[in-house]
Amino acid sequence: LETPLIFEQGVPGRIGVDMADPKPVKSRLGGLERKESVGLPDLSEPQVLRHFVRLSRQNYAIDAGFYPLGSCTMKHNPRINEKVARLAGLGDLHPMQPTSTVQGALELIDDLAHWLKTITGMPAVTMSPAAGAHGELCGVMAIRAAHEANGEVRTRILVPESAHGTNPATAALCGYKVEAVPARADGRMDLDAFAEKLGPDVAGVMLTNPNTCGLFETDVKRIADLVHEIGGYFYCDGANLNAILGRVRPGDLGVDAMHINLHKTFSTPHGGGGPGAGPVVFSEGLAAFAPVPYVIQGENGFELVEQVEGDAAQSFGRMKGFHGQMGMFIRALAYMQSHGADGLRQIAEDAVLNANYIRVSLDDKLHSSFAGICMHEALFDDSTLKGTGVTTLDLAKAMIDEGFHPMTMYFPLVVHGAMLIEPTESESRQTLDQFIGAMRYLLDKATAGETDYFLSAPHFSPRRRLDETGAARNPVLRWIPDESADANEKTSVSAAS
Amino acid sequence: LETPLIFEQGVPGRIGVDMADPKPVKSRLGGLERKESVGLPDLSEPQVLRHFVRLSRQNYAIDAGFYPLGSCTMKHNPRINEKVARLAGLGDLHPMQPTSTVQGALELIDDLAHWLKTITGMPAVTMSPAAGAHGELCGVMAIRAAHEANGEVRTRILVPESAHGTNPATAALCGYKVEAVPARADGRMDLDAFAEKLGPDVAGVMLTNPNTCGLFETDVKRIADLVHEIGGYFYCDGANLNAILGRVRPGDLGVDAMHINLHKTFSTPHGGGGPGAGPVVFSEGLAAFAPVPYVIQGENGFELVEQVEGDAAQSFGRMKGFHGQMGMFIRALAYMQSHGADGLRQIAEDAVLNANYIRVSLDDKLHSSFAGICMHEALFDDSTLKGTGVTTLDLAKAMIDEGFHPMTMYFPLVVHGAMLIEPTESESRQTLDQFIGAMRYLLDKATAGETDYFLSAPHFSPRRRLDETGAARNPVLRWIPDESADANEKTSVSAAS
Amino acid sequence: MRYMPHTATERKEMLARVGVKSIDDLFADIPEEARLTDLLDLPLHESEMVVEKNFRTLAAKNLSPYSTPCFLGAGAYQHHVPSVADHIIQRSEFLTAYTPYQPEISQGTLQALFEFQTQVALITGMEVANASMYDGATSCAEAVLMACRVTRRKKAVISGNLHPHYRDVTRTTLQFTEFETIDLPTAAAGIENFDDHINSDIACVVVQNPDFFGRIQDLTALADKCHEAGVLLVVVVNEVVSLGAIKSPGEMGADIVAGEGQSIGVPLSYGGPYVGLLATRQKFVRQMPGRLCGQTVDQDGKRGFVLTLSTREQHIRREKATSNICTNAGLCSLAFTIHMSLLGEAGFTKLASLNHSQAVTLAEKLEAIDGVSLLNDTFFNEFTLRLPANAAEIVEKLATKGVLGGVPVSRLIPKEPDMANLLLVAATETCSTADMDDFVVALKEVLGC
Amino acid sequence: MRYMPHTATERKEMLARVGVKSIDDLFADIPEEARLTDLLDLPLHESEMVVEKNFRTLAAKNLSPYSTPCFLGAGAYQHHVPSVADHIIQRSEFLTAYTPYQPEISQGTLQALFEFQTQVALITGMEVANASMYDGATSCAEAVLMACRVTRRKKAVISGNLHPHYRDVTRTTLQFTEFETIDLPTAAAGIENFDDHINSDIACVVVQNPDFFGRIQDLTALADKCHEAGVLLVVVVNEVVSLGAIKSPGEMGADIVAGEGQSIGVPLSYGGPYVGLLATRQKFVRQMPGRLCGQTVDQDGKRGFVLTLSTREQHIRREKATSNICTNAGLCSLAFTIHMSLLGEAGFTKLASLNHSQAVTLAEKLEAIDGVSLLNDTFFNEFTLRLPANAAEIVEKLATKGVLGGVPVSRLIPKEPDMANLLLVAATETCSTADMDDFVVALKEVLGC
Repeated sequence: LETPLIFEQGVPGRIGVDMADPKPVKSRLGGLERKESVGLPDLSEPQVLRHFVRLSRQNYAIDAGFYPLGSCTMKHNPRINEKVARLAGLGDLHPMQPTSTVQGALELIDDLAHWLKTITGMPAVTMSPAAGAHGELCGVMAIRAAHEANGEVRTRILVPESAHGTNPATAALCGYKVEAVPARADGRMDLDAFAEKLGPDVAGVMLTNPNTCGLFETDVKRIADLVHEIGGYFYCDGANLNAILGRVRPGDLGVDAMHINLHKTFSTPHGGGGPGAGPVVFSEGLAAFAPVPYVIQGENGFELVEQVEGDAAQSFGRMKGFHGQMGMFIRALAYMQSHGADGLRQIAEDAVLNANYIRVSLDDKLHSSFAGICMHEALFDDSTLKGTGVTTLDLAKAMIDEGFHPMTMYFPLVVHGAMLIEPTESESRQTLDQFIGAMRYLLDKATAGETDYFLSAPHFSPRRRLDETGAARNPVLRWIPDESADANEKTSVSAAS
Repeated sequence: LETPLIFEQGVPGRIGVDMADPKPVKSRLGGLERKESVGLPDLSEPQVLRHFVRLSRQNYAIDAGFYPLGSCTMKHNPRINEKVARLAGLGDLHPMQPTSTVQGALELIDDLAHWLKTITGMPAVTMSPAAGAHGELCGVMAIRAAHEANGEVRTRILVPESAHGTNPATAALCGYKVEAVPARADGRMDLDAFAEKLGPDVAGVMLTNPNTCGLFETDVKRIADLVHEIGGYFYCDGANLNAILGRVRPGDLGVDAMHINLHKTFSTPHGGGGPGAGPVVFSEGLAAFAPVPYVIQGENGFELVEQVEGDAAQSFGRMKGFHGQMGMFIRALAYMQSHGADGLRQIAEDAVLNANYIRVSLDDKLHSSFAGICMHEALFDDSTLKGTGVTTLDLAKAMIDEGFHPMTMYFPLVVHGAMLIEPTESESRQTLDQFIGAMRYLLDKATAGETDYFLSAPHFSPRRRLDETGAARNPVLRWIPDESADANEKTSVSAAS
Repeated sequence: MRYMPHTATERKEMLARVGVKSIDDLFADIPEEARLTDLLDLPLHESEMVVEKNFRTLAAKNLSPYSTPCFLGAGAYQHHVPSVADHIIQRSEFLTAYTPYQPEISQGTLQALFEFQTQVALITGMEVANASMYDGATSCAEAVLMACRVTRRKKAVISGNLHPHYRDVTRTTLQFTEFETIDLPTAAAGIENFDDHINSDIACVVVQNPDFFGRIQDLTALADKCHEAGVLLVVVVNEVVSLGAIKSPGEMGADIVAGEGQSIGVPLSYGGPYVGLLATRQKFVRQMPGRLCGQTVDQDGKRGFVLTLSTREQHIRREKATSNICTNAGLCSLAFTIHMSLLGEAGFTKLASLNHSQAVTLAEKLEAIDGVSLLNDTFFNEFTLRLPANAAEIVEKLATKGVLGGVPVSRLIPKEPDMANLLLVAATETCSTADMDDFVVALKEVLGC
Repeated sequence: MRYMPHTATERKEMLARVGVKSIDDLFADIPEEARLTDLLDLPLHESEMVVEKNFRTLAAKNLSPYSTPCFLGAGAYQHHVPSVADHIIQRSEFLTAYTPYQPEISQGTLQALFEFQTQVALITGMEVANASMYDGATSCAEAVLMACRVTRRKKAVISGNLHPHYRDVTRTTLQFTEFETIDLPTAAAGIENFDDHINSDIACVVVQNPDFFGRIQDLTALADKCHEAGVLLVVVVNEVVSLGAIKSPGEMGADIVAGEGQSIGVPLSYGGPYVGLLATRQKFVRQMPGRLCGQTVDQDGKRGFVLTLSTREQHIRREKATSNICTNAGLCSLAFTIHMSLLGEAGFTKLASLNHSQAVTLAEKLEAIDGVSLLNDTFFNEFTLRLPANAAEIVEKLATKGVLGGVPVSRLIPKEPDMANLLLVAATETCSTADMDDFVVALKEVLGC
């Protein structure tokens, strides 16, 4: 049975939520009553429930199988985190309650801040940003605010070629000209090229470390020193923090600002695209420029600094309504407490071990883009597929039929037909072996010339390949009532009458 | 990917639950430490979660689609009921707390009792029974206890042919000889045959009403009168109470005892086979014989009568540990409050309307076993399939491929190749039409001679037809370690090495 | 109303299709004098919001043992249930499925039952187990009925130290059958001697381990004596966690094990629903009550599972069935299976050690109080205290101090003066040291020492 | 540790396969002087049981608005979220999926987003909507950036009665771009006049409806004026339930609607995560930030959905992207979609009426108190009171009486003496009459009348 749109299932007069009848009152709407109908369909509760249960069954998910999307850190999402996030007194607090009535909430935020600062070895953290990219924006704004406070106008920011697209987009939003720094043959940023581009008009560098090739930037301290020498700041994209938890603190590498994706490293669920949370840790030099609000300990317990004034006068402003993604803070802190100092270190070790295990188990069949040990993800290019007529995309789609979510494809851009595989620490060796077995099976099939099999993959998924070009050429971004009349007709044709 | 047994996935040394290390203490186990290993597999939490998520995806469920199992009342299971059953202070109460600390729980039980008594028009109710069959046992025990208290020895109990198998099984457990009463051509119990079998040695009658043919026993009051005349009791199987809620009260029909399946009529979830709950309502004549415990209102609030003594001296005993299926009481009461007096009546009306809608929409293609209006379920026989080589079973299996759960098959036994279809009130007309359309499509296919299609159905389910005969001939009721060694080997073969 | 999809128009159209004029026509078979015309005398329907508030109000009138030191046992035990278990049992596919009568689309439920049966067999040390019973007490009664069928004998000897609810349920269940129970007197102070009761008339001896008072016994000799006389030994286990620390009933020679599985995966929920365990020897399987799930293959040769041996059951055998039971504790057994899978060998045995060490720690603290002594030398996670005053009254006083300080034996065995001062006290992994200390302080205050 | 499956043996074997001697060899690229040898100075791992207790302890230090009369609004509103919504978003397949980059196995997420986009377009009266933003405030900032791109103008006029957080976020977001905001002063007492600020330099005028103080305005004339000058009208909606009762922004002529969707489906959760709404005209869609889900067909011709127009986005366009956003409020938008589906036309409009009637009822009760007056004549479910004393102090006193009696305007607009006595008060379907009466009594007590 196909699942029609919710709009194609309504019958006027049904209700899915019972509520009291409004008391008749004298309207205060000032004559601005809505007279147009909204156009929403009316359904009963069981219909809505069934609709979304059915939709869900068309999704792949970590809970259902291995999801080795490189750079996305698709690890186990513990259910206890969901449970505590819903406790009465946590999940139901209003953001504008008097702070005297939310001391537990503020303590929680303060406690999470302590964990984040300790893990990164940085003296300050802001909890405002709603996501990784939002955290980047926060970090680079702090950098620009710091330069401005110093009376300096700097115009350029350096970003390695392999960076996430958000890095240049963020720099642009802060008014900086983005300059790409090429990679060396070993997959790290080219230090010489970097040094050459440095100058007094450079505001800073945005470096992902471990980088998007899954490699640790061995020159990181030199990079930090160089950028500091010219008075710039070192922004570190913390997307890959998972790989180094408890093994090295970014603060010890000269980092000035780094966002932390709570939804990656600390396992708040990805939720099909969000919500995330991207707290940013700062060095002493940048801390004063952090956005409001933040929590402080006052005489009568915890307090919230919500305005740019007084102690917060240097703050660059506000990034978000209210106080950040509290729901995600709860989950992340529960995750951290569950791991502790010992578990956090084990995360990094097992994540890196798993990636290297995959790397060596596939590198006779696939070409590792860069030699040697990788960190938490293994990067391959498509040279094995050369001449087979099978692309990275085709291979990925064939993996769907094997019961796996595909790896990240065509990213980073510095590698041809890239396949970036991040297993994370929560996967067992048995699962890795199954994945490796499936990859080897398909690679053999591809090199044996069974091209058509790949071109038509996937075969067993809820949908086969979708026409993405058509979707972009003629965007249909919402349901249009006229089409539904047809759909309803179709439904009734298939039924008896 | 197939889902191996949990026992085939363990590796010693893993842990799925962290806990504190036991403090070293002087053992008080008296030297009886377990020395044998238990033989359980060790897994991590994400493995266990994924295992059961995958298993779940091999199940059909109400939330995923239409589930018209006759006599099972597979209606919508509201989520608010699950939520309130888990509230702190309800879901976590210990059954042996002092009653002073559980006044809310006792009030809840008392409140539910009030609803059940009002709905059935009966003066008393016991909450002990854990399921419908357990409720039957409770009811018939009360009948026997009443006869014994009266110094009477009665040996027979009358049960219509069309009864659920639990009825005769229950009567047998109470030491009664079961005598079957045949049905008339109109699907009701044969009143003459019944009257003939009555006598001073008859303890009572067990009648399902509406009966398992989906029909209301039109002679019910006469039946009650006749059984009362000979000093017997009228036990009513309440499995089909859903059909008459708010339209008639069993107490007004002369019923002396009736169990209520909270998991059917009041929607506590079936849960793949339980838990259920089967409170029993009693007439004045039987009330004194009800089992312990029960709730009374005392001077200091609600109290529990837990022992057979004092007021409860006539009680026939105790049926269950503690105080009944509290978790189910909570859900059932939430369901009742959500419906109210108006909604309960609407349930019966819509359930009966839906069944009749199906009946008339299929009766040109299928043979209705009995003429005229039905109650909450429509009963057909297999005469349409005669000569096609397709059986009721084959048709049912083909419905699986159409995306529906099959109807109840081969029950009641009084109809050849019975198909008993119970849509319930929570299904929309659109869903009924889809189901009707699919049935008609398949019936046309069957009569057109496409027999093979049916014999090999289902084609698209997680498993195809299973060898049930083999399973019963050589019962394998548990996993045996030796077989697992093979299975593990198989797993590693499919993986790389 | 939110759960019912029909609109007034649809109802009208559907009635027309059915060929009747009004909804009343569909209820014409009901005797006219009994037909209800008015609504029942009950409140009208409520919104979800109000229903939720109603239950929050009721919950607020109870003292949650989660929020206070709790040492209650007597057949139900507070344990930490991993969040994964409760999450999974709420998945639509498990929650809203029926009994797996269509195995092709019920493999999830069936495989889980097969895993449950295996786990129960493993922990009890038995060969096979069924797919669960209502609870421990009903499982005990069914075990006795089964023993009578197996031995074709009619009398069951019931230990005086079996949980009183189990005794009562067994007696009640058998009272109208051809079978009978011989109920031995309570023996709080010592080990029972069954010798006089074992003979060729007896179907089984039923004994609980640890017993109602918490005492652990080696049943091996008893098993041997039973077997010599063709009597089956039924062992009841009411705290299933104990099986991780104590020699299993199977190893001691049990023929049938009846147990309460609540401790693993199932919330306290004021006494139900719980999950009854029933395990036995392979050779008795056709006399077993309840559902059984068996392994088989489908027509493509793939391993699969089905409900099996249903010829034992009421829907086939009717009055000749092994039992009238037609439901099991499905979701509770699933929760048990998930929790047990999370524990595994390492976790299950560690949980048992931890419970024992908690109980020993608490016993030592309580024993040290003046006038308080321990009734039993051996115990697992629950023991019986002899107090210098009426236990029921002390428990009430403790409750006013926010301590749920055990179960007075007199609540379950009333009117026996010997029992009046006895208090059952349990300690599991959920008690903190602070909880124990609160208990000690409160008890001292109440005892005035 | 329960989340990591490897055993010591497996780790050893895996290291051997990798070809290194120890785990340290895998971290050799880290500069030696920075490598950590000791564990971080943080507690060791905890059991799930202890973690749960820790959070219960924290929760107990807060006053839950669920358990007390609550009249807080100011951009976040207490509503009853149907249990179905929270149940569905916890389903593994929604909770633990990533952004739907592989549409073949992500149709669940994608179709839900398509339904979300349609619902947002319908309620706002706009042609199209995106797949959600972080929250209302960031959505407002993105709307302004978008307006600047669409018009190729650089100045945005911001209403003084826009929620202060939205103003701050917009100003902060624009501060380092080539664009700038013109922030009008707060106009608590009256309707703003934008005439002087509308000219051909201006990209957009941003105005909230109902405004921060609760006042409802007809923006039709303003829209006309804007359009004459080539200026876009950005309408901010921060209580989305109001759209069920008030003429939609689209009908009034809005070009972009930025909204906060929290009221539908999303728990208060102390301020986040919420769900930002962004809707506009079809012709501006290529300048829209954030994700968009579009309808298409698969190779078998079946309808399906994909993320589309990604050429706008950072992972393709990098520094030329319409925004740096690469995540949305996925689960929150799903909860919104479910709740809105449950409401439907009938429920959404009834919920809006009910909210309005609650607020009017409360306003009438409060107005009747001596010294208390209503600042605004028109309102939906929130209004501003002028009190005879400092509102912040009164709110603190009310809190000690267990009443969460509104938000003092000074918390959001500090240091303006005019604002000191103003109190924002909201009433939704969740307040009972008893709650309202408690509020009235408490306020009278606090005011000493």
